[in-house]
Amino acid sequence: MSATTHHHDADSLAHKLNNATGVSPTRCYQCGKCTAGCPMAEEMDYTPSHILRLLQLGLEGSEDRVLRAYSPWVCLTCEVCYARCPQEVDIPKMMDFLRSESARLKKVNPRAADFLSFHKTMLDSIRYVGRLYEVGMIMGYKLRSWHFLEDVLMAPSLFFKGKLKLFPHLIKNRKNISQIFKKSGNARTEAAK
Amino acid sequence: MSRIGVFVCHCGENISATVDCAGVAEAMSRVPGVVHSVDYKYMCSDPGQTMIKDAIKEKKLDGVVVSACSPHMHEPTFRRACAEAGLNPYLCEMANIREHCSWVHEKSEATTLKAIDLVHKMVEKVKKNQPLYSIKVPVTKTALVLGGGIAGIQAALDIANAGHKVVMVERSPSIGGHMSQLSETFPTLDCSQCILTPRMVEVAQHPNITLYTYSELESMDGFIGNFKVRIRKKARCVDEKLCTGCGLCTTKCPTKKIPSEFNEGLGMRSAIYVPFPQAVPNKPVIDKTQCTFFLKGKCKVCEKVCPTKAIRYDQEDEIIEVDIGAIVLATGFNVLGAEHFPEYGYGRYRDVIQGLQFERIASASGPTSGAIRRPSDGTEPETIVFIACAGSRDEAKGIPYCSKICCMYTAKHAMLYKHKVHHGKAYVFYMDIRAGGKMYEEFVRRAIEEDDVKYIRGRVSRIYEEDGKLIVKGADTLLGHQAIEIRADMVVLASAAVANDGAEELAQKLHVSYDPYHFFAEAHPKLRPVETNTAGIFLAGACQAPRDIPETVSQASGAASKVAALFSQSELTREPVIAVVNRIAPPLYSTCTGCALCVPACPYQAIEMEEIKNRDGVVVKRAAKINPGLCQGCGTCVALCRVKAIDLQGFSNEQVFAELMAL
Amino acid sequence: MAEFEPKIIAFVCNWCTYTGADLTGTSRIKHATNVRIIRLPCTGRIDFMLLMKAFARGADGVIVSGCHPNDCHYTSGNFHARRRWILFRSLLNFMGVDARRIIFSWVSAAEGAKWAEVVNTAVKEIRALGPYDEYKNLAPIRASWRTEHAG
Amino acid sequence: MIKIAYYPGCSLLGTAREYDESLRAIVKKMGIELVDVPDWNCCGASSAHSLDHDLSVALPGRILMQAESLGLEDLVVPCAACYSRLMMARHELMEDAALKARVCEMTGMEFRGTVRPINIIEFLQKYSDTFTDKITAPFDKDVACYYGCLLVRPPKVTNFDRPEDPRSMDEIMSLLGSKPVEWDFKVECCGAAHSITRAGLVGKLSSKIIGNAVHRGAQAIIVACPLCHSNLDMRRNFINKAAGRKYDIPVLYITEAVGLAMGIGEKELGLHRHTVKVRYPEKVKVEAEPRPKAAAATKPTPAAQTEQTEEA
Amino acid sequence: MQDKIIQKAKELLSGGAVQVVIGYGQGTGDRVRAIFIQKPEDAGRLIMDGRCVQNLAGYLMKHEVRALGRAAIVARMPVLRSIAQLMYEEQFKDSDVAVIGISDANELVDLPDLNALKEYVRANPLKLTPEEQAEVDRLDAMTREERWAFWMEETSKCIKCYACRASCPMCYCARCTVEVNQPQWISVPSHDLGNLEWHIMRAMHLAGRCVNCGECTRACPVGIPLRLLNQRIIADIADNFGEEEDYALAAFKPDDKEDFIR
Repeated sequence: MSATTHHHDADSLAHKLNNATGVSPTRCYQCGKCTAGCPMAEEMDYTPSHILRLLQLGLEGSEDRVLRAYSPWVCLTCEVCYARCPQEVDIPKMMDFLRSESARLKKVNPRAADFLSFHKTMLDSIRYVGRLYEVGMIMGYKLRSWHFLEDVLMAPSLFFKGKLKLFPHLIKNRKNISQIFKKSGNARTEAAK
Repeated sequence: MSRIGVFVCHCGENISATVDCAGVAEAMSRVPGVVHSVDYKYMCSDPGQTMIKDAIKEKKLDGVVVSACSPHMHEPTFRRACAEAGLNPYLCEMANIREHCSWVHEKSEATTLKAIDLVHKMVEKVKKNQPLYSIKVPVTKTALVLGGGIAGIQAALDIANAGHKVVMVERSPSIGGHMSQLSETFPTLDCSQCILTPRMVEVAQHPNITLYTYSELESMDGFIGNFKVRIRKKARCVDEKLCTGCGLCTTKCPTKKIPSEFNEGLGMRSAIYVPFPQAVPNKPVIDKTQCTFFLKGKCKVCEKVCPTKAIRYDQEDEIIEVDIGAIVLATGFNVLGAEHFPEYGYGRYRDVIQGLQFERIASASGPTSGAIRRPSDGTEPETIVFIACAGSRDEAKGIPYCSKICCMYTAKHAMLYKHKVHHGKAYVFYMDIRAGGKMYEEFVRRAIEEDDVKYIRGRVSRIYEEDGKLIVKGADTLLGHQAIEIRADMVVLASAAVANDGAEELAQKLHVSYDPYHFFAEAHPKLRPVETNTAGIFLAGACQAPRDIPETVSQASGAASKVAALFSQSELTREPVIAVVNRIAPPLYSTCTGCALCVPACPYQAIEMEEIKNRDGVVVKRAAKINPGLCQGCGTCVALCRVKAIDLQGFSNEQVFAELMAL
Repeated sequence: MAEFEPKIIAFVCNWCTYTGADLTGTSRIKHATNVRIIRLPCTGRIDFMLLMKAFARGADGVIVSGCHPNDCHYTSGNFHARRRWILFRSLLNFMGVDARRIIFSWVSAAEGAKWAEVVNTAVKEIRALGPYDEYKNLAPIRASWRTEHAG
Repeated sequence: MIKIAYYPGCSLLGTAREYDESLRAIVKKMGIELVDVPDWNCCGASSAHSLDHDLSVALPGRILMQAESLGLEDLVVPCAACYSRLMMARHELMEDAALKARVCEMTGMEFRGTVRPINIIEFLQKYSDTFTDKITAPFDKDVACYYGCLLVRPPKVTNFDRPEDPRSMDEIMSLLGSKPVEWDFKVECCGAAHSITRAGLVGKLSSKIIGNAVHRGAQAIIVACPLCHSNLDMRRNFINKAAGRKYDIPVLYITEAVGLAMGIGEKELGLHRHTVKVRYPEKVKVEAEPRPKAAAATKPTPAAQTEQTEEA
Repeated sequence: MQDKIIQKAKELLSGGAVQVVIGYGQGTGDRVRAIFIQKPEDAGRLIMDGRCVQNLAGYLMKHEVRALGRAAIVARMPVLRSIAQLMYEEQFKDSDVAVIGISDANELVDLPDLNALKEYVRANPLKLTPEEQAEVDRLDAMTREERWAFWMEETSKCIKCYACRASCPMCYCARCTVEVNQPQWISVPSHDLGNLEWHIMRAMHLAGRCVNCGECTRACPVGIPLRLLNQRIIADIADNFGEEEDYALAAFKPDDKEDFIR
């Protein structure tokens, strides 16, 4: 992979993507098969092949468009694009990178704010509980995103079916988990420097 | 003591500007064994060459070193001059003091000293040179053409018309190949069978061509001009001499529902069958895997109805041995199988077909007599989608290359559809349109402009069925990378052209190299496109790489002209730069130990083990022997041989050692 | 004191590197004069004994060069050669012979500039390593004819 | 008694309780003991990989390392999302030595790679002998086997079945006496990742899946993933809204189907916890033409309409 | 073990399957030497114990031994390997030799024919023992200059007696290159250059063929650890080319390592 990137602009987003994940946008020859099969294509502002094209060009402003795009957040990581890509470009991995990169640079698309809060809430739940605490998480998310009425209607029925627990399952070695979070966070800040 | 002449060339000022040529000549005159050393402005000129010739005669030279330009430039010139003066040409060597010295260094003492070294080492080499004689190999003037498609047909006819014998071997029961399956051909839209059938007949009737259909190559031995091949003629179960091709047996055969290979599974054939009405030879063959008699031991309807009593259930495969001088490989290609397109449902949805199937549907001789009908219910498709690059340019499917022919035949398919279904809608999903070729681009434009075929730039991700329609999920990358859906009645995949089944095995039989996709490899991609790395074996058509008909035919004629050139002489002459295993006096006979480790190392399979017998005919040892017809002179075996029993003529151990020791 | 001028002997194949070096010439790319080329048909022909003998002849460095993989005129001579070199290089190194003094390269017929670079780099590197006295001192080496008779 | 390591994952403790219950019920009858991974944590799906790559490997990495302490090779992971994350983490840890070093540092544990996650289908395939002989009440329904995204993709990582047209679940259902229908949305995405954030979108995607299954005559949809189940079952109101019609086809975990076939009670299998009541619609005669089996169709079968011999 | 060998030898000789059995017998003093049993009643002289390490395969190549008729040979692993390699080098046919195989675990191995032998050798690929590897590694860990000094000291002892060659079953060439004088590849005198060249050549000519029996080292009258050179190459072959080829230098992979090539 590194051989293909010898002559690339080291500052470009494409290059950073390649460095961090091994995914090389130059591999894409713009056939559009990813876009054709993407279940979320209609929802996206830039479809997967479009994002790859913007990364390939790396023109002024185009990288910013990618970082501020809504698409990475609406991506389902269903992996259809990658499974069918003739050039084997790992688009889901690229989307992961774009999400974390735009969160890091505080360029998250305003429409995607609720996705970010969802992920943050969920990770918080894992960080402090060790496991996903569905009630806490849903409530937390709904509070963060001001969507709290949406699902509340469903909660009582789930509760009666025994599917919602009012108290979280705590794991024993929560210190270990928080250590993982801390170290990973440190590594990320390091890498960002 | 040697009598060597050294001739230092100034090359105008090309050498003399930085090298003291007179100084070099003077220095050389002091080397033991050098009896003549001169410098001159243009050694390659007529007077220069005359100078060398005269010196050879006057000074009775037994070795010549011309120190001038690269041997790649003028070695043949000077060797010819030596030969004209009566000196064995292989006693002439060149010292490269231009490209490797004067042109790459400034004028300095060091440059002249380097030139002296370069000339001196060649002087020392020449002292060890031996006279060599070009190798003469007899030529059997019969060509073997493997494959009876358009490539094989063209090559066979060209060779036969040049007056040489041809043996043609075709795997299936009839010649004709894929071209006989085609409906019409781009860019002229002339009927494929109309132009091909006369050629097929010509092959069958040509006095110089012997045709073996339903036959395969069993084995090949030997080398250029002297191949021995064994052909397996599979049992047809029909006596071809008695059979008149009346076709009664095929009509009466009770087993009729076998998918026809010729119609790509879209029509049926019987167990005893002729692949298609224009088949050559027009003699049936029994498919033993389907015939009731072979499966259950009874039936024999064909035998009963045959008016000439030509049916032979007990016929066995026959092995035919032929001496051959040259081989043309024309075994063609295949299309990528259904298992590669699960996302398109090919093999699952009956109305998703591939290009060759569409050819049969569009062909007047096809299962629908040329009417465009869906295979599932026989209705006329109102909307048809063509998918180019189905498998091609798809590294994930293992085919990163472009299949080359699909752009054109897809345009043709869309056009044929529109000509037959005027109100229908035709869409083509493509990535790039590759229409390089005479009248090709114009043809594609016609499809778009005159026939209103909608070209969509993007690939299809998936096809599924909904309410009897095929939902084609594609993308239009020109429309802001939009995903689009087309509800189609039929989908045609331009599936990738791939190497034929068994290509690898055949290549190994013939010692021909092949590329990672199992297409046969040419000797040089630009300058020797119809030759293989095995001398005497040539390539024609799509067995080398995907090709269209015009290219195939030109390449076939090219291969044929190579064969004709080879056959134009009764002996062929080769450079004697080949490896030789020494033979010496008893009791050793050869220093070869017979370890045979050189055998697998030879890139040309030129080494075999030979039994050495004494005068009484008793085998005293086994030693390697290099076939001078096959050896190309790379010297890999020489470096590998522990006992130095193999040496390379022209670059012998003694020669190279002497060169090295002179430095 | 004049700079040490290493003696470097190059064993090259006829079809790629020799022709590449021809191109260096036709392109007039100037480079150091230290290298003497011995032409062989193919890298497959390059006996390890020749490399060994080059040092015995007083070479300070050796260049071995041929066609890039898959470009061999004889299809696979360079592949065989490469295997031989892997083992030979390791053996020499194991015996304490200075394997840095053997420089292996692939130079195609189109790489005239690369050949000049290979030569210049080799000269620079071998010059830095100094004369290979260790090997030369193993046995007396007869001076070449040229050093005795032509300066 | 066969012992197998078990990673239930968070969903199986909550919204997918019946998946856990039915699995535990059937293994008891199959004579297999599930050993829970000690002190297991959440795998981080689907948020960790969205924001922090190292974390997305470290969380499942910890699970694998914890599981290694059990000394068992197979680790059954019923949740497809967890399975995907574990496979992905394992794949990356095996391929990338630097990442492995970082992750080991983060977790303070060692990764040896001795544990191999298997999904529920692989588990049932491997141990099919232990339930086929106990089938007392064949599950004789026409079923649509829904694989979703994460069991088969990305093929390089999961290396499971045929990614575009998987058959393994269909084969298991056939063993139970069901007739798997040929349908078109086996591996289409239901939109699980957005179940909470964009429930409307999920309804749209899932309605197509349910619609096709019903159209092809299925009486039940069989799933092997808690996310697929919650979308197709719990989110049925969104689906019906998107489709503009009411679907009442039940969605069953494959473990529930196995349990039913083995004669285990509905309550024990947790069927009462479903949002859509488990009642099977009547068998429908599908108007769609019979299609040839994909596996056998390397050469398309010729159509009757075009049948003819050479002479015709 | 010894009894089983004697029993097997008796069977082979009395049944006429072979005319001679090559094995170990009592030599002078406490030493064992190769013996050639031609009568069943002499089979009792065969010995098998820890002293029996000599690679007997070389005898199979001797005209004198071949003249005795079909031979059976007592063969430990190195002998089996030698036979397999010699067979690949077309020096034997199945009809020439029978083996009384002994595994590394000191068990009799039933190898009815040379094909079985080949399979057996293939199933037990040549690998250095950890101790052997450690010794190679020890030298590798030295600086180049130290290694040079080490080998200079060792090879300076060489008297060019060629006992290493004579004892090696793979050194059967009719005329060794050291005796070729047109051109003179190897300097004749046993000075430092001639010694070094001889040992480089010997090691290279055994590359991919050496069975690591250690006969060369045992034979060397001045105690040069010759087999280390062969072991370095054995390890290199295993590391770089894998084990599937019969002769590594007559084969190649397009992606063989080339990090040292510019």
